[in-house]
Amino acid sequence: MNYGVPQEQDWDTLSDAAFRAVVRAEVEAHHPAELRYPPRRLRWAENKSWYLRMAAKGWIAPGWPREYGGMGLSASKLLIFLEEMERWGIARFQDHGILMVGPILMRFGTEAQRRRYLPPILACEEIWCQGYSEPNAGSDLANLRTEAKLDGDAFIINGQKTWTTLAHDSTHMIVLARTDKEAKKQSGISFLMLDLKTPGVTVRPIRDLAGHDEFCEVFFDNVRTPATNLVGKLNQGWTVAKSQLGFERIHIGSPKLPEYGLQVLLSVARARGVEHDALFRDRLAQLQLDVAHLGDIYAHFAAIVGRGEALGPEVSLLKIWATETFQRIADLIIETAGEFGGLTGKVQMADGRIEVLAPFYKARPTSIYGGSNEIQRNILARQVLNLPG
Amino acid sequence: MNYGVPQEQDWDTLSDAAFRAVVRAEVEAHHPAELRYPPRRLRWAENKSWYLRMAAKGWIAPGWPREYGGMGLSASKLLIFLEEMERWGIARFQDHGILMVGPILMRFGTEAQRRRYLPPILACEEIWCQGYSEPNAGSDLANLRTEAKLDGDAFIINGQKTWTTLAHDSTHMIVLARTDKEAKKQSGISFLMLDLKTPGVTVRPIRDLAGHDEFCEVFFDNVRTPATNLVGKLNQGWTVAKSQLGFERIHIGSPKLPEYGLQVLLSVARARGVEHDALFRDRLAQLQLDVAHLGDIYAHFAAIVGRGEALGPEVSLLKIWATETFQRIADLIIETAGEFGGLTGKVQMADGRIEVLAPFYKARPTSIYGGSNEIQRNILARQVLNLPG
Amino acid sequence: MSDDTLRMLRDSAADFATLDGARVRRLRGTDPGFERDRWREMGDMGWLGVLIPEAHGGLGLDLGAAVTIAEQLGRALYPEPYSASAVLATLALLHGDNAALKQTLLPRLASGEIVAGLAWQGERGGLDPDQCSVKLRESNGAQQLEGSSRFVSPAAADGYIVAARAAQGLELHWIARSAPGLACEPEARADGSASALLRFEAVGVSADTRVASPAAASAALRLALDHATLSTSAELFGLMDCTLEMTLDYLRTRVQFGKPIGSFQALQHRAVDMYMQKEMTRATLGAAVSSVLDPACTGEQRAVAASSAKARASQAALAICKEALQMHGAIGYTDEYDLGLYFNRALVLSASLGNASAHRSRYASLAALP
Amino acid sequence: MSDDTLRMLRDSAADFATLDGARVRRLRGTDPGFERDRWREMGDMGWLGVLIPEAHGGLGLDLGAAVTIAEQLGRALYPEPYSASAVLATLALLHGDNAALKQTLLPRLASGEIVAGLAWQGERGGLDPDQCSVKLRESNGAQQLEGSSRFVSPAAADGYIVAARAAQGLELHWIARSAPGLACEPEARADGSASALLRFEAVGVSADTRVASPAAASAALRLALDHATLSTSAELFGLMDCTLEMTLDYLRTRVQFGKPIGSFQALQHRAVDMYMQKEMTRATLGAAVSSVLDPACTGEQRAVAASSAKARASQAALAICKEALQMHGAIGYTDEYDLGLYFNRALVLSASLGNASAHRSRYASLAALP
Repeated sequence: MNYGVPQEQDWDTLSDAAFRAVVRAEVEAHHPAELRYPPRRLRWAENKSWYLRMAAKGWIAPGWPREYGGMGLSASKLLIFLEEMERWGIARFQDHGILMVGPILMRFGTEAQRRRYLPPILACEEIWCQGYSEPNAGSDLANLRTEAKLDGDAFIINGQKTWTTLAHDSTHMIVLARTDKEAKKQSGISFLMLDLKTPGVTVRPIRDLAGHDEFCEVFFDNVRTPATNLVGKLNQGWTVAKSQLGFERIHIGSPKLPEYGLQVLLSVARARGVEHDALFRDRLAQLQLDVAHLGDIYAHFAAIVGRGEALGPEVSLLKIWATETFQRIADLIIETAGEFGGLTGKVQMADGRIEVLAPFYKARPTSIYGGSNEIQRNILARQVLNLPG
Repeated sequence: MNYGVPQEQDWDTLSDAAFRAVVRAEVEAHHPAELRYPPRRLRWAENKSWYLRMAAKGWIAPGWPREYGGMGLSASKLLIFLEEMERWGIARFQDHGILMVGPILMRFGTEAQRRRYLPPILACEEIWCQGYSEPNAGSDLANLRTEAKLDGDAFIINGQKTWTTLAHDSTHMIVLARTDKEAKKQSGISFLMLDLKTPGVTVRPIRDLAGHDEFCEVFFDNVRTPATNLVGKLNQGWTVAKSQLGFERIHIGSPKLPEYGLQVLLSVARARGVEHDALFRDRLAQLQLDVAHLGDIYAHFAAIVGRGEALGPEVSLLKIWATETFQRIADLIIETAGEFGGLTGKVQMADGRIEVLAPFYKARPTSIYGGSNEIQRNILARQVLNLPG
Repeated sequence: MSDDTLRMLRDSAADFATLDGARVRRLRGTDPGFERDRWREMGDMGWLGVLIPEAHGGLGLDLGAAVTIAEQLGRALYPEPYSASAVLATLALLHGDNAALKQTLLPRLASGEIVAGLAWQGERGGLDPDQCSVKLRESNGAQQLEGSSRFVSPAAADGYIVAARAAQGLELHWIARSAPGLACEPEARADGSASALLRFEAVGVSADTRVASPAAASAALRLALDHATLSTSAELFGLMDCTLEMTLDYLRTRVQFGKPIGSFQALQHRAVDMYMQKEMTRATLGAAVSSVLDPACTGEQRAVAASSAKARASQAALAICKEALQMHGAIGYTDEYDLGLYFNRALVLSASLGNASAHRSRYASLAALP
Repeated sequence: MSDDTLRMLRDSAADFATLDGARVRRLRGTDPGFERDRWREMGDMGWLGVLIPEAHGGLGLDLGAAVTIAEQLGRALYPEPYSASAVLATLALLHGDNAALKQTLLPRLASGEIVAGLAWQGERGGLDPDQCSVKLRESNGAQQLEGSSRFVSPAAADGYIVAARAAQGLELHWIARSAPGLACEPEARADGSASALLRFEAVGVSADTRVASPAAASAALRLALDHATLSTSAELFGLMDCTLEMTLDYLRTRVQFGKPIGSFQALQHRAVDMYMQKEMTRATLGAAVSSVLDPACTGEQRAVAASSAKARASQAALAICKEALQMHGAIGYTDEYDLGLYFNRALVLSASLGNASAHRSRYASLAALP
């Protein structure tokens, strides 16, 4: 069957260089300039024009196999594709459908689930968000309290998720819910799909301390989702979810955010006239080294993914290094900005307008979400360094 | 009775300024210039001439009451005395007899013990070292393994101490030994005095990684010390020992070492010609602030001691800040020294000779001895911040 | 000033000024961003007049009293511009040499009837008052201000004391907000308050508006700035103390992996580092205030003391707030939790009147090499 | 070069070069500070000739092979001057333009018969080879070297390749240790080895001693320095990897308060920071070597790669060694425990050929602004 736009091009026939040229030409010709390097997460209304264009071209799912409507890129071409997007400063949309739901359904889903859900993901008609975190189970899924009880042909969900990125832009959610209260820790959890229009669902955006509302709380009050929306086996939801966690960590570990931080840092330094001062250059060089070395180790992990191998727990270091480097850059921005470091929004500095505080705010949650850096350090200590528990 | 040189002068009759002038005059006139700001702990043979002079003047025990042969200084005059010594860069000798044994015997000792032991301490004829640390009980006295068994009129000591400062310059030692193996943690430990010439005692200097030998291991093989050398009650040695720990922590927290570090740092910077560079000045200023603020908080704790009040567990922060500031200074010395940072001993730099690595080596054990900084942080977390165990 | 007076002031400020998060949130982004009624109440309590002589309707106390109040207001995140108006602008006026203006304005400042701002920084900020970019010009026999001044707090003052370069040196002038030729462009700050970019086009001045002549202006301005820098440091201290306390409470009660997270040693040791930064700020702020109160303190020593304290306070407040946020996790990042209010105020106060880096640099240029 | 060759080299170096603490301690402070026999054995293994063409008695391999060996020698704390002689001096000779000298010296370097040093830094150190303070002078028709060079390693080489400023630019000359007019003043380094301060007084040179003419000298010197910088970084990597492993073992086994200290979370998290520094060093060193091996790599790119790796390696090694010492407590500070050997070698290697700060500064001057 066709899940999306028929994929007629076999990209593998192109050389890497030729493929890069194709992607770059598309991006430079059609991506709206005003959307490059946005200082905050964009809302769907803001970037949908670009992504609907990508969907129409059949470019929305570069990593999916061609038989499922993806571009079927090899690992090395996928990296090139992502590099070109990052190089041009193109922001992600709410792409959990592409990045998580699709691969999970291909691996754990039934054929019926794939036929029902993959096409609207490829068409960007259904937008998915991820319901893992809860008020008392951020970094610690063992504390997950959202419950689902099988009642005839449906699960009845009660509970609450939080820290859910862009739930208010989403039509569907993947929900981790406890289906066996006796089981300990990660067992007893199931992986469910949920239409957010179902009665009993309340989505409430959380205003954050930067004044944005990219995160939401989602409440479930006797919400019914069909039993056919269970992915994988009952009580085996953690197995399903964790299959994509390595990917999430490598994504958070990309040098993209630190590089954006360096751009802002340099704009601020230029506006302050200190970009050539010895003191600034030394501190900048340290951060440039931190980012360059992040690039080196990112390439190492990306190569593992590229070879189709599984990422080990070592990848946690990538997340820690990327997020803490970004935070150090944001710190230097504030310090370099002087009095401008207290001003919010776009600030007139010299002859330009710079959102000085944006990297600082953006950097803060990166060390919290996706498993806090404390959790990542625990993982490395126990699983990589074999330190005793 | 007379314990030492009769103390005829009542220092309290002098104003603080007059007293400071007297001390300064003595120091500047008589302290050997080559002993100022030594880069390592001096041996007794090196600084005994100065301290024997102090003993002969009756100035060896500034803090002891006059009736015991001390100068009987008030708290504020004692601070002035110490400030003048530090200002002139006068190194401590192996002064545990003055700083610990004397005060402990005055508080916990018998009159016979005081008559026997105080006079030779005042005359610098008997030099004391402190036997607390053991190979498996550095920061954790609960693990103390050295044992003492009462056998007739003597205790028989077996075991090992380590990290004992200048034991090879000492004639006597205060030994914490386990006298009740059933008791837990700090109970069951007794406080004993020991003549190091007693058969069965072996003192072995430890060469450290800087090539010095200021620390020793001391082994006890059926060593007999008279039962009359028990200070305080049997099994109550921890009570005796801890009465002086607050003093030790405020001493380690003095700005003396960081200030010495700043001196070396500036010499190195001048020899490298970077003392006015913006980059160096910024990093120096941060360290100068760290040292100045150490001085502020040291004054705060010293004032508590000056009022005769007990130091709370908060004083641990002084030790952490002082030692870690010293270490940061030592780091910048190495960094500023460039290729000279790999050379040991006195190094010809520009037109002077500087012991570049001395502060770096000297700074290392400061965060280990006297209760490691990890232990100090545990104390602060539990006892000051009331965080749960 | 006796210890009793200080204790009374602190207690009254602590009682009166408690955190009202709803009020702080409500006032964000509004004009003027604070409450006139509250300001007058602060006047009634005597706080606005602590530095004003009794003859002018104040309490005639000193910097020790001002920092005591500032610390409590920092705890409560008061958006009312205490350091900006009751310390900075008030001291510039008080140490100027226009008796008539003092007579008119000081009692109104003390009572809370009016709010004043001080305009001294150029469009790029910076700590040197001689770099102000407002000029005094003679035009057809009339004297006029020309130029601009930025980071003026509060944006919506009733009037501004403006530092201007004249032929003979610096002068200070009192300019009402409604003065013809004055344009006030508010700029939003991270905590929801605003500072102003003031533009002066032929704003008329005279001997009557002159708060300080060249003989007095520079010294008055520098004294006022150093005092306000210490008062701001005290606000930062109050703020960081509360942030730490809030975080410790959270560590004691929040359970993960079956234990309060405050029992995890890595968090304990980081909490100790926060505590140390806070205590270092307390110690150095206390020492700086004592040294400024010493009658023998020179202007340079005062500047060293102020820079030393502000460098530490700004650095410590940011470090503590960032760690507090990390330890709170997701909840701390939401606007409905009070931590964000402390965090955003810390951003504003640490940047205001010179951030840690600027004060470290001033300290480096003033302090003797070791 | 195939992966198999690399693996074989690594395995043979790892087997042969294991830490012998007694030997390392015994050689400290001695002259020459390493063992001639061991050096010849290293020659027999082919290690000293990895960069020397087969025609000259070497293996004709590349930087990848050299760093592989250097890493293993770093693990074993070999006092033999591998990076100084077999990389730095050897490459300077090889990329010079004196075929006769290559013919004579390269086989003897490859076999381990001789040890060579490179004298290029002035008395103050620094990374710019053009700043060397030895000059080539003409005196009565004879050419002579005058001046001094410092930080020359090993102090006790059989001969030195000396960078000297001549009228037409830089030249390199081969000067035997016994050359009249050459004085060699050893300076003790932290690890018990010595570098030399060489003084040249009318040391005679000629076309025969000229390793590189002005046409080749600067490029040969820079290439040799960048390669040796990477080789030294690899030694540092090996050293820090062992130091971390030793520390992790200690954390797993040393018991305090009834538990292995490695179970305390604060130490765990700090151990993770050590691990991250080590892994970052590995990644950037690998990337730097690849980039230098790329035939398209320019001299400037090579310098950026070398500085990037050395800055990280020096910083990481010192950070890891300091933390290792803190975690070991008293025992680690004693000379009889091997940790001190790693610690002192880290001090020497991190300072040698430019410390982190110097390479960060060179990186800043070469790398593009972001």
